[in-house]
Amino acid sequence: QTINIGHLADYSGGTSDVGQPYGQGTQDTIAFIDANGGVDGKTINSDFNEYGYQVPRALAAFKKWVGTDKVVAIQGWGTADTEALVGMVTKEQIPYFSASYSASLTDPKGKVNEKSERAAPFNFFYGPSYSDAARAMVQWAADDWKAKGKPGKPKWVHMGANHPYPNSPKAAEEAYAKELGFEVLDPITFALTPGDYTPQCLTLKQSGANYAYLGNTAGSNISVLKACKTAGVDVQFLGNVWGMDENAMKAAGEAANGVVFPVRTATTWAGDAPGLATARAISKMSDPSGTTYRPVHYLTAICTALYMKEAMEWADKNGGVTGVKIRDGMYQKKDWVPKGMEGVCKPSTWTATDHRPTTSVDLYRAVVTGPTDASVTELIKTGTIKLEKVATVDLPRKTELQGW
Amino acid sequence: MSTTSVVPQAVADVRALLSVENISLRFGGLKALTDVSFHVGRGELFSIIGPNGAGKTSMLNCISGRYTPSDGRVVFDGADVTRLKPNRRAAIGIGRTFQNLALFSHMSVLDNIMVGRHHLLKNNLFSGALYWFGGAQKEELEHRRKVEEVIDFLDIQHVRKATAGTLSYGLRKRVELARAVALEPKLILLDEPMAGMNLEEKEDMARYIVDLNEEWGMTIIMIEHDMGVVMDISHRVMVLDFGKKLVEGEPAAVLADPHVRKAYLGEEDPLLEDEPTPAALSA
Amino acid sequence: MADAALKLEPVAETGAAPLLAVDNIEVVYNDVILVLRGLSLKVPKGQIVALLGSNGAGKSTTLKAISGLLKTEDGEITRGAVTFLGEKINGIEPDKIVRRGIFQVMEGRRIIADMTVLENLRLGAFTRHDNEVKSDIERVYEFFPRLRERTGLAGYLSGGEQQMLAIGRAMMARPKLILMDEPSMGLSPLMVKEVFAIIKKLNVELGVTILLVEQNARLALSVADYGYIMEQGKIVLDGTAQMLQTNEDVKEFYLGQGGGAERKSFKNLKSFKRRKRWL
Amino acid sequence: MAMNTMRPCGDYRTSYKADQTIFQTRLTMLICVAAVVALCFAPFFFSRYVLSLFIQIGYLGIAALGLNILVGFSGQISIGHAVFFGFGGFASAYLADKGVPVPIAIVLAGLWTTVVGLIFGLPAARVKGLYLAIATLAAQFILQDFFVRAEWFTGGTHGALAAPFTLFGYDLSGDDKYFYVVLFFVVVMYLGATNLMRSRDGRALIAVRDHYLSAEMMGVNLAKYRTMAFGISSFYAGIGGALYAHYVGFMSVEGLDILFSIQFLGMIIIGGLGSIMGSLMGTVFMVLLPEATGWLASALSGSIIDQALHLKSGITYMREMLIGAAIIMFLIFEPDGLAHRWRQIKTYWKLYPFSF
Amino acid sequence: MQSQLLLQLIINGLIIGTLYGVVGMCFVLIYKASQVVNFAQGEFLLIGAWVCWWLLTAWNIPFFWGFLIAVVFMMAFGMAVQMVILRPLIGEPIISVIMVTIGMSIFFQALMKWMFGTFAQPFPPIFPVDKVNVLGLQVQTAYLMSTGVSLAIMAGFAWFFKYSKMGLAMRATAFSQQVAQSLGISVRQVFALSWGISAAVSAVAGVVVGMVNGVSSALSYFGIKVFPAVILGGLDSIFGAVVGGLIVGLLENLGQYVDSQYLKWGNLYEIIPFYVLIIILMIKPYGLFGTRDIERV
Ligand SMILES: Nc1ncnc2c1ncn2[C@@H]1O[C@H](COP(=O)(O)OP(=O)(O)OP(=O)(O)O)[C@@H](O)[C@H]1O
Ligand SMILES: Nc1ncnc2c1ncn2[C@@H]1O[C@H](COP(=O)(O)OP(=O)(O)OP(=O)(O)O)[C@@H](O)[C@H]1O
Ligand SMILES: CC(C)C[C@H](N)C(=O)O
Ligand SMILES: [Mg+2]
Ligand SMILES: [Mg+2]
Repeated sequence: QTINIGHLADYSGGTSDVGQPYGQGTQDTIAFIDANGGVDGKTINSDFNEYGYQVPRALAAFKKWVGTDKVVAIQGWGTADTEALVGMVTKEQIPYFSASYSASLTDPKGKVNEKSERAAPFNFFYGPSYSDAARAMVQWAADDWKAKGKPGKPKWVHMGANHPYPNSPKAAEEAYAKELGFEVLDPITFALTPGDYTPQCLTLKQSGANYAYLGNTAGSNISVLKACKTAGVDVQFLGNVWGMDENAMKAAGEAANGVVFPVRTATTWAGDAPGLATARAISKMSDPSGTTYRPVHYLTAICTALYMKEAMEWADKNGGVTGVKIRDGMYQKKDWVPKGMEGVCKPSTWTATDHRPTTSVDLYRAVVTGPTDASVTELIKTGTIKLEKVATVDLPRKTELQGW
Repeated sequence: MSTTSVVPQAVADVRALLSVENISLRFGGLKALTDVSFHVGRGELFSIIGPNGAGKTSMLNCISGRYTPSDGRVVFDGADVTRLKPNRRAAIGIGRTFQNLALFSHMSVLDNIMVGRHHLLKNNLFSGALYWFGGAQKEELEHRRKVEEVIDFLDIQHVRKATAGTLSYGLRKRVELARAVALEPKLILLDEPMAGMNLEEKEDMARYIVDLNEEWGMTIIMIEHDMGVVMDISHRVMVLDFGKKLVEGEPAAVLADPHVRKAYLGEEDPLLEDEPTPAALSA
Repeated sequence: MADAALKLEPVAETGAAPLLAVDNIEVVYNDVILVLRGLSLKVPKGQIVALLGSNGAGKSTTLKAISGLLKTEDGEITRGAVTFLGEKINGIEPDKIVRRGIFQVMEGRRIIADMTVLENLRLGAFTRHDNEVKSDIERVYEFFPRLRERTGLAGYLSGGEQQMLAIGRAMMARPKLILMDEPSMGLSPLMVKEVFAIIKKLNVELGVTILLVEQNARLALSVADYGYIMEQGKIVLDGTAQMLQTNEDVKEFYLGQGGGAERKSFKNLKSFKRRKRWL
Repeated sequence: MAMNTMRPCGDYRTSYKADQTIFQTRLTMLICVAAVVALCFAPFFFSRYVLSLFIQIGYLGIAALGLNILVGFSGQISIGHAVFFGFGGFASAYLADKGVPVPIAIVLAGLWTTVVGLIFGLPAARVKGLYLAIATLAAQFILQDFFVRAEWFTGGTHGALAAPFTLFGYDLSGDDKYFYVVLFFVVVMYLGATNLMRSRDGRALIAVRDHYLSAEMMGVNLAKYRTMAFGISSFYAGIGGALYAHYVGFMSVEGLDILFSIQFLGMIIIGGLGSIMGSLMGTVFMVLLPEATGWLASALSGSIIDQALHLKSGITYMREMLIGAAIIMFLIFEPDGLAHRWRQIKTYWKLYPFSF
Repeated sequence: MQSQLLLQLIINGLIIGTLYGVVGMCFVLIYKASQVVNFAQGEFLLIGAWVCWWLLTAWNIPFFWGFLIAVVFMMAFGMAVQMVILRPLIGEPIISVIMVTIGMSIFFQALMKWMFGTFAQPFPPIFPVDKVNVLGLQVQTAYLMSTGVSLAIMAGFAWFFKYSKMGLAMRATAFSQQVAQSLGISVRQVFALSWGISAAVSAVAGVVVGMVNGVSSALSYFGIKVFPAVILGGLDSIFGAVVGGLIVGLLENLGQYVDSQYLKWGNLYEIIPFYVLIIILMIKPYGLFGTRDIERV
């Protein structure tokens, strides 16, 4: 007996730099599940679809899955396609686990507060929402400012392209910064592609900002970090979950040193959590030698896939593996970590009224201490690049803050 | 430069269909036309001749609106059209053909000619798209009938549906003429209609032009290098040289003018223009 | 009437093989439109050969088939051979054909509109590597003094000036064989005479062989040594220039002297369609 | 000369009306009508996946036709078609949100887009060729920026919900039903374009493309028709976009990028510039190409070839490369587009066996 | 402080502008020879950058030699692309050729991802100092180097088109392939040469951008970024491409200034070149230095 699911990934399109490790994580995990007894004996049959980050292709894939393959769940990817499919997913009652952490996907009923736009009852993700992660960084920045004993009001600035993904947390982050006594400066825009961002850095320098949030993906963030380093900007940069990782640190080199950003899992590949053993076993599915270093996105993908698997197990025991049952399966446990992933996946809770898995955010600092022209695996081994945990920020789980 | 009017201006200016008054045209430093005036009466077949680069085509361009003269006026049918846009001039009755073919080469011959009727048709975007319902079909068919008359007249029935770009040169010239005639113009400007044709075809073309003039009642201005044709069919001839008007008058008189013979014909007997002298060949 | 019967005189057999021989070629446009149906002709070295025919007969197509430019118009030689200096040249790239010494002056002049006259002339000499280009340019200017004065872009030249430039450009290439497509088109009577004089001069003084396509049959035959008349993709009549000039049919349909010696007036022609006798 | 008319023997026209038909022969007409009728039964035979591909081909095909009217018929290249598609989607979503019934909203959205298209078409009165093409690139960037800013209209970066398609209270939003909606629009829009091209304004457009100077002197107002082409093209794009919005139920600025615009160009170039049916053929090609390569890739992955060559994730890259290569190969062998080959085949059969 | 900022922005604009100018010239070169707008130009940058990166990191070749090999390789690559892919299309509609370049862009984008992965990779440090002070602005050494190289390339191009017979032949080919062939110009050679040079020069730009930002497939976006520059200057003018590049570079920087100080739009820097582009085209429909089409009947 098999369980059909769909898997949407971007290996060749605009977000392939992070899409590749994330997608690999999902593929490996599914393969691992199947190799280890499946879901109570049922194998998961995943239809892999590389869609190049193009909405029409995602749409076609979705139609194939509901029409032909009769999938019961989907592992999705980007914001554009996830948003475009919310309506259809709801209609077809297919749980959709994506890598878009937009807070607008966390409101299953719709309109919990006036800022929440629409209901997304079948959308799930693992990790803090973009908004909550940004709020956590605001919180950390406020504490940091106090701890350093600097005088006056700290200045906060949002940087990023004027696009759905970078903008997603903007309102939340700026509102929270104001609340915590920051002076919020005019946002600084830079495109999603690498380029020369010296003018932005000069503006940033002149504005006297103390904390700058980088909302873009890694490629363009690297350009900004480098340009700002050259221009001699003295700002604490804060990155988005997709804006910084081990590969980006390597590419940005010392310019990335000091950037603080959220990590969705409780550890990195270099850690020593018990659950990493399982993760390494999963990694062997595509890397038999077991030597490759896996970036944070890979671990996140493992967690996401395993939550889905356990929800399927519940569904199987409670009336059959259907979309609705899998969704209900997601609601069964509180502060839940998939089996074997202790210390890797952060305890998460989904309820019928709140799809924020967690509001506790781990912040790490990128530490780069030398030239980065070796491979990531080596750089980590030699300690040239390191991820240092700086804080865990526990945000209050308020309904006012849900959905935006 | 003295402008010898060989015949007294028989046609009074008021009755003239077209009056070109003191036109000058400059391209940067080059004076393509200098102070040229002439009148063309209704029903006249008027020819412009002159050496290459004399400004003949430029003159037609001023009349049809492609160029705006730097000085002077063009009065057509009682109205000053000097600054009128070319497409408006088509609508008030000036049609033309071109020296270097200017057909719509990817369209069928039929469609090419139908474009000529553009200003006579009323159907638009909406009625056109609705075709069967907005009266467009009826109108198109009516005009198709008119176009067929032109096609019959010019004897191009057999290539109606052919793509204009694949036709041979001579046929294309004829299609161009058809397109201009379809406009139902009062004045038709022909820029070297016989160029590139053999004798037989020239004869046909001359026939069409004469018929247009005599039977269809169109006023015609023609540029042509074939003196035989010019001599035989035009009522009056004007000679341009270096952008200036040299002479104007009845064909025989113009060709007898010594200036013309020298500058244009090379001092040969105009009637024997296509008989090369041994002297010219062995020069 | 059989074709052979129309041969007025055998091709001037000068003993040597002709410079150019077109042998029974068939040309098709766009894979479907058959234009030349087994056309053959010969151009002996040092001669001017005229190719006459009505519009659409395929004269330009013949020239393009020789120069290889057919390809750029979706045309193709599907049968037969074109031989130049004893070697088959159909199928080779047009630029290589130019290098072998065949230069075509295309119908409609085709000068490069966005270059100056001088640049156009220099390009005519593109295939040459000697250092007489400058003096050749001077010679072109001597032939066509008008061109010297035109310093702007060639696209702004008048029709006749462009024709001069096109011929001048061919002179610059110093080819063995010039294929000339309607050189008199659009020229004033004076200029036509000059151009034909120049064609003759090119032939006599520089020894250039010329294949001349021309509507002005009288003029063409007056400079040519030999002539071909084609209709609908086939040669229907050929002979020496003198013989063609005296042929009754040619006289009537190409020279305009049918019947009497008096030229008919264009004004009083009857508009009935005549049939050519050889069709 | 008779071959130029290329009509089969025995096919006589006795009136101009008969000669002016859309279809050159009765057979082609029958084939087309039969195809539409057959399509009407498609929902009974095909899976939803196939239907969704049809639907995609439908709304993209409408927009592609619009672009073809601009590029193929009026000779002006646009590299910003996607934003007009997007504008139609947003406009329709907005109107439907304000209570306008969806079918009407779609048409109104088309008209709004027309206005926007006309505005961005204004430079066309002066600017030509590739210069104009790049000026449309400006439309691409400026409108994309507008979508993000105009929150009242587009929902800003959050995007806008688009109401499902209902007709007289009857819900037509499932693939099997929406299919008919799209089919209806496709038929109407394609017939409209065909009619346009055989009447006054359409001819004027083509004339402007082929030789604008002589067109002007034949009485065609250049500025008007150049700009109008942008209007018509945007109308089609707008309708296509609106159909998309109500199909998906959501409209977001993401995805309306230059790549999407380029894809539209691909559709019409591959289909055949200046060919109405070509627009549809090209759309079919561009929609099915990634799907086809996808089938190939999934057939290949895990196979012996995969294992032997250690392709793994390489397969996904090979698939993309295949898409690129297919486009290249296609154009090398068929540079005039699908419609051209289709015409050649038709000509061949009509003249058969006298092909010359 | 503000005037200081303005000055620095202007300097930066000029430096980046020369880089745009060089990439712009690559466009113009291909356009001049074949009227083709090359949408795969960005991929040429990318391939050049990857090749150089690979030589430097995998083979530890000194930068100078690695750079040189990469440029020569790209020259050969450009010619090969022309021969294999574009040659069969000689004489076919230009728009189809443009579409083929789009196909090439898709193809090479994927190929590069396959060969070199999807992550951005840094160049090993090349210059002893990584920044230099120019009138108060800290400038990356790589950018300074590119400015120098760019100026040299620009001079070379100017000479080529003005004086060499090949330059003339390219212009003839652009005007009409048929006419060019009738003059004995080998259209194939002209194309091969123009693609070769264009690819080689692109590689220079690719390496520079790669040195600054790291090499990643997103680098190919540079190809589209220079469109406004090329059009501003006039599609067929080498000089225009340079001027257009400088203008766009300046506009971006000044746009950022105006935006941050007064307008507060956020992304003026990104779209201002396009607004200016439309305005300039309305005044000068062939850009600043483009040749007008000859409109005669
Ligand atoms: N648009 C233009 N720009 C610059 N010069 C021009 C333009 N149009 C014409 N000329 C010049 O004006 C002069 C007259 O040209 P025109 O075409 O009127 O001559 P023409 O009398 O028709 O000659 P032909 O008999 O050879 O056709 C020529 O020297 C030509 O170079
Ligand atoms: N590119 C083409 N595609 C299709 N048919 C063509 C093409 N070029 C020419 N033809 C056809 O080939 C035939 C011969 O044309 P060609 O140009 O060789 O005639 P020609 O003898 O030079 O006539 P003219 O005296 O008018 O120049 C004509 O019927 C024409 O329609
Ligand atoms: C890098 C991306 C996966 C980030 C985000 N999920 C998006 O698509 O927009
Ligand atoms: Mg003229
Ligand atoms: Mg000809």
